[in-house]
Amino acid sequence: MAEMSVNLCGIELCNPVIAASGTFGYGYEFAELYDINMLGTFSFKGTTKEPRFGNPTPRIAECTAGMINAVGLQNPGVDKVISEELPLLSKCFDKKVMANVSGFSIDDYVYTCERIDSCEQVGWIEVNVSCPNVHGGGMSFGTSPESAAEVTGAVRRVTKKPIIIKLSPNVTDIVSIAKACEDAGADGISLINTMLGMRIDLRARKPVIANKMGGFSGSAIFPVAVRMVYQVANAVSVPVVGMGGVTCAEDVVEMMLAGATAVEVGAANLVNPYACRDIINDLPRVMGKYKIESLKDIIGGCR
Amino acid sequence: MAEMSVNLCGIELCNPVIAASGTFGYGYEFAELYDINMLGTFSFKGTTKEPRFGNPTPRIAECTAGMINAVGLQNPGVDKVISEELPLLSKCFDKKVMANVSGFSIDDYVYTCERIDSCEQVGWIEVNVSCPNVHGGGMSFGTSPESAAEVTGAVRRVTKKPIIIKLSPNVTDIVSIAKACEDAGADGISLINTMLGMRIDLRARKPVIANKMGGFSGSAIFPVAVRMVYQVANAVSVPVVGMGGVTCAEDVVEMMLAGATAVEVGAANLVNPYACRDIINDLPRVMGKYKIESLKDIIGGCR
Amino acid sequence: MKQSIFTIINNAPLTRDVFRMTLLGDTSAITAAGQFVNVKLDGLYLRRPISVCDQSGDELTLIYKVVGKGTELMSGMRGGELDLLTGLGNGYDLSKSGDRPLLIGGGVGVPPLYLLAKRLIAEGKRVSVILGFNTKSEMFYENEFRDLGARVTVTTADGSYGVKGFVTAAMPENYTYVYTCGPQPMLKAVYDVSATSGQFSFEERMGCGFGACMGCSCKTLYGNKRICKDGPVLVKEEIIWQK
Amino acid sequence: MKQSIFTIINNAPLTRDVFRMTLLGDTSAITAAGQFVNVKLDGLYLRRPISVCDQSGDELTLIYKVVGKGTELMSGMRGGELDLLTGLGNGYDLSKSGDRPLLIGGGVGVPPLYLLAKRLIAEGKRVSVILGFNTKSEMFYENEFRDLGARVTVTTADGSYGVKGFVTAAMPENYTYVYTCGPQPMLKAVYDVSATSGQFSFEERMGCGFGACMGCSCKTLYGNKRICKDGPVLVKEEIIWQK
Repeated sequence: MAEMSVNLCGIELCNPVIAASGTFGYGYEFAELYDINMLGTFSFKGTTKEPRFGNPTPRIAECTAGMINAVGLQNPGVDKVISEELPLLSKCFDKKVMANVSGFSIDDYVYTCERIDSCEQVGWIEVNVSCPNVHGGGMSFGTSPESAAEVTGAVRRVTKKPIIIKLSPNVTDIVSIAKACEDAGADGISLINTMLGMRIDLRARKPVIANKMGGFSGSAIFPVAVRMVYQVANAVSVPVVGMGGVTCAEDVVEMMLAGATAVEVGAANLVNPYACRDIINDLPRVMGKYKIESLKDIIGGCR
Repeated sequence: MAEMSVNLCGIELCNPVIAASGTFGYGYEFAELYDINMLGTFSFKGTTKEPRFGNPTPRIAECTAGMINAVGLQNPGVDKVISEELPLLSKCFDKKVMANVSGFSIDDYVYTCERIDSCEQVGWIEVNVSCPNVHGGGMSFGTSPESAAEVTGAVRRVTKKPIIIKLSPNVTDIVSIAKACEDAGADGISLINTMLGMRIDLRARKPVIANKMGGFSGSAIFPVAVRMVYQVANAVSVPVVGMGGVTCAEDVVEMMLAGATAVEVGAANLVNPYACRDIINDLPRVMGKYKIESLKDIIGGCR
Repeated sequence: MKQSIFTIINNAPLTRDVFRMTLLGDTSAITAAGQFVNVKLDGLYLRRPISVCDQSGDELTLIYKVVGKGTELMSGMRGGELDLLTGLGNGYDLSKSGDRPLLIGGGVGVPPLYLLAKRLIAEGKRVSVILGFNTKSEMFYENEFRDLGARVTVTTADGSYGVKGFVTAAMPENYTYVYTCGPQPMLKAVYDVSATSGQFSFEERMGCGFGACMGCSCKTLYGNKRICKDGPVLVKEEIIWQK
Repeated sequence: MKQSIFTIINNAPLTRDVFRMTLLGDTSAITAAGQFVNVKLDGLYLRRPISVCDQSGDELTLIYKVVGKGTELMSGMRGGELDLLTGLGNGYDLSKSGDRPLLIGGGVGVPPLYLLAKRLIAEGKRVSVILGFNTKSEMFYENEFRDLGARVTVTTADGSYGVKGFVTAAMPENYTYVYTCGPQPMLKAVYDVSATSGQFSFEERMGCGFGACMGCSCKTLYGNKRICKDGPVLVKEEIIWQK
């Protein structure tokens, strides 16, 4: 009998599959398609202090085995998320949800996490440090150990919920950044966020997306994700949530062997709205094929 | 009539297509398949001061839309390359070849470039700064502007041939590194080298590659390559050679619109040994489709 | 929304680069004219949204123009199966039509109006249709609309057929409501000259096509909307024209 | 080496997971037994190397075991075309055989020995063949070798058929030369017990399969060699066994 449950920062998940932020809305669109309580959990749409429309369109580009998006954190703002989205979610999801939080200044992060700390429904706060720091010359918080640690420390002070820092892969040394976040009080690390990519429209001779560059995701980036998950999981002692191009149950197993305690599924949800359901349903078969009795046993099993 | 010629650092290429180092040997394997004089040129196998066997096998892993290699710069060493490989090449290639040079210390680079400087056949020296610096804690020369500039300056002093620095994409800020190389005397920048990736064998629960991690290449990485070529071409004034996942003539045009003066084709040669020939033969059709009279006109044409 | 496998029973060109594909499958999720399907194609990552031209029973008709890799692949299909997400988008609201609705389509904006006209006529409305094309060789479906019983006017930009000029050159005297679909400049022109309220179907590059990724958002006077989920049809009163 | 399109005329299982595929195409580049082809498969990036089991005229026979995605895809093919690189690798050198060559194959190492046996017998050699398998149900081609006129001994590790034990348990008294192909432990065992010189065919994970990428290099006493180009066949005298 395939034992799929894992424990992420003290909270039990019936399986390691987590729908990734930005590909699952606030859950209820997908609840029309299948019972989302079958998920380990999901990370809701990146939420900021203020409401945001995001970037101009087009925001999407096709790539070989992947896509680029430049949505730009469109969201109704944390207050509306708490007053409107979460009550809607409670109608179709009775598990703890992961709150994905973004900001453009330390104060942004602190305000948003403080507000979310009071939400019973939220089990973990996933802090996206890939956004540009408006007070830091626009460089993303996630590109230096110092600024990533600064965000981590600041949100640590305002919430007792487990904090999972979501790292950007567009860096020279992911390990030093992950360690800095752990030292600053992170309860977990999730990676990888999207890779910075670009496509050009040959007819128009202009970037395909209005924002020029955007976040590259999809199965194409899986090998980079596995590498970084492996590096980080071998360097920190807090749990690692692996993501980046995960498309099938085999990918989930590979991520866990690399060191992931749980695995997020992102872009795949946009191509196959049933991706998470299909992966979870297929996991027992794949576990059998590779003689895995309990997924807990294979976390970091790649030696 | 489609005009395909471009000028790379003062040397005319009949077309911008360059077979990338490590995928084309020293040329003569491919000369058995087609007349390689139809190429713009090619960059020969990464050459070092001493002969190298490289890494243990397995060295290759399959990925979605790409592959990982950890060959580890197997080559006979610069002296044998000059005494044996280049004479063989001269029998089937009458154009200037690009010499790809690697090293593990500044002295390595200097020695190898000094020797190659005397080779009539060599038109350009492409300096691969992605190798680990044994005197620098193993961090790759290409991961900091300082060390990349140090290599550039050192080889600059020992050769009059155009120097093209080949940059690694596994960095936070590719632009600062490219600028540092330009300031240190580089005549051109080529990018991107492979991305660091990893795959795991689910049965063995071990990395597929003996070296654990390796260089990820193939069409999967194209959007990251286009992004970095665009960023660098807009920041430096020397010519940029674009590469990374180029598979078809449309990709060549997209790279040139992003700012590439010439375009290297790498992994595609390993899947289709005729890839470069096929791309060059298809370029006139694609130029017609997008109303391009001369490829020179579209370099950096993406605005 | 429903994901299911359809069988291609026909796929042939209507003009040089406009094709009509007929498929059989579970159409139960298609609830309104003006909705679209999202097509999974081998070798492409994202699905491709194609508006529904007609549906009756388990038969589905799509008309698409070859503009990129996706539609190029589709145009080469001579049978086989397609993985579709069906019933996407809000579609047109028939209840607003009044008794003399005016339907205006431009180029590949024409197809979704076919099912709309069919249903309005079934409800006993007197339907007028303006079909705008660049030139006669690009024209399609004039007779199909006529066979439904609609009053059809064709305009061509170059005057090679029907009324010379854009669709707005053929606006009739009186109509009760406007339904339109086409390139944005045409929509804007219709918006400016139409005397009544109406429903406008918009295009945007989409990620998922079912409201999850926020890839195709636009601002309206009624708030931010996702073209794929809250659209593609917007009512005249809410539209904000960008730049 | 030649790249060309082959037509699949047959593809059926010989055992639970070993399949035989017969194709028609341009085999002109196949010059020696023990060479391999590199197969392009939809959805996979790298080609998959498969040893040549037999070739006559424009007919090519491949025998492969389903071990991963590539061979899984191949096993599902019921016709159609395949893009092959043919004539890869050095293959076996027949001139060294002497008049009583011994051919030793283990598991999927058996297929390349078939064309070798055929050609040696055509040259009038008295060919002995040892075919090693884990168990009877995994056995294949015993009769095919016999029909060529070879003296065939089968060994099974579990004794369920033929001689119990590994191939080395069935070494005959006298033979003039050894040709072998199989898993590395078997090659090593044959290397250790064989009384004559011989040629050993090695496996390695390959990138290109034609000598360009250096993905499959190995060290030999005659210098570094590429299994795909300078191999897969190495002579006994040059072999260096890794750990």
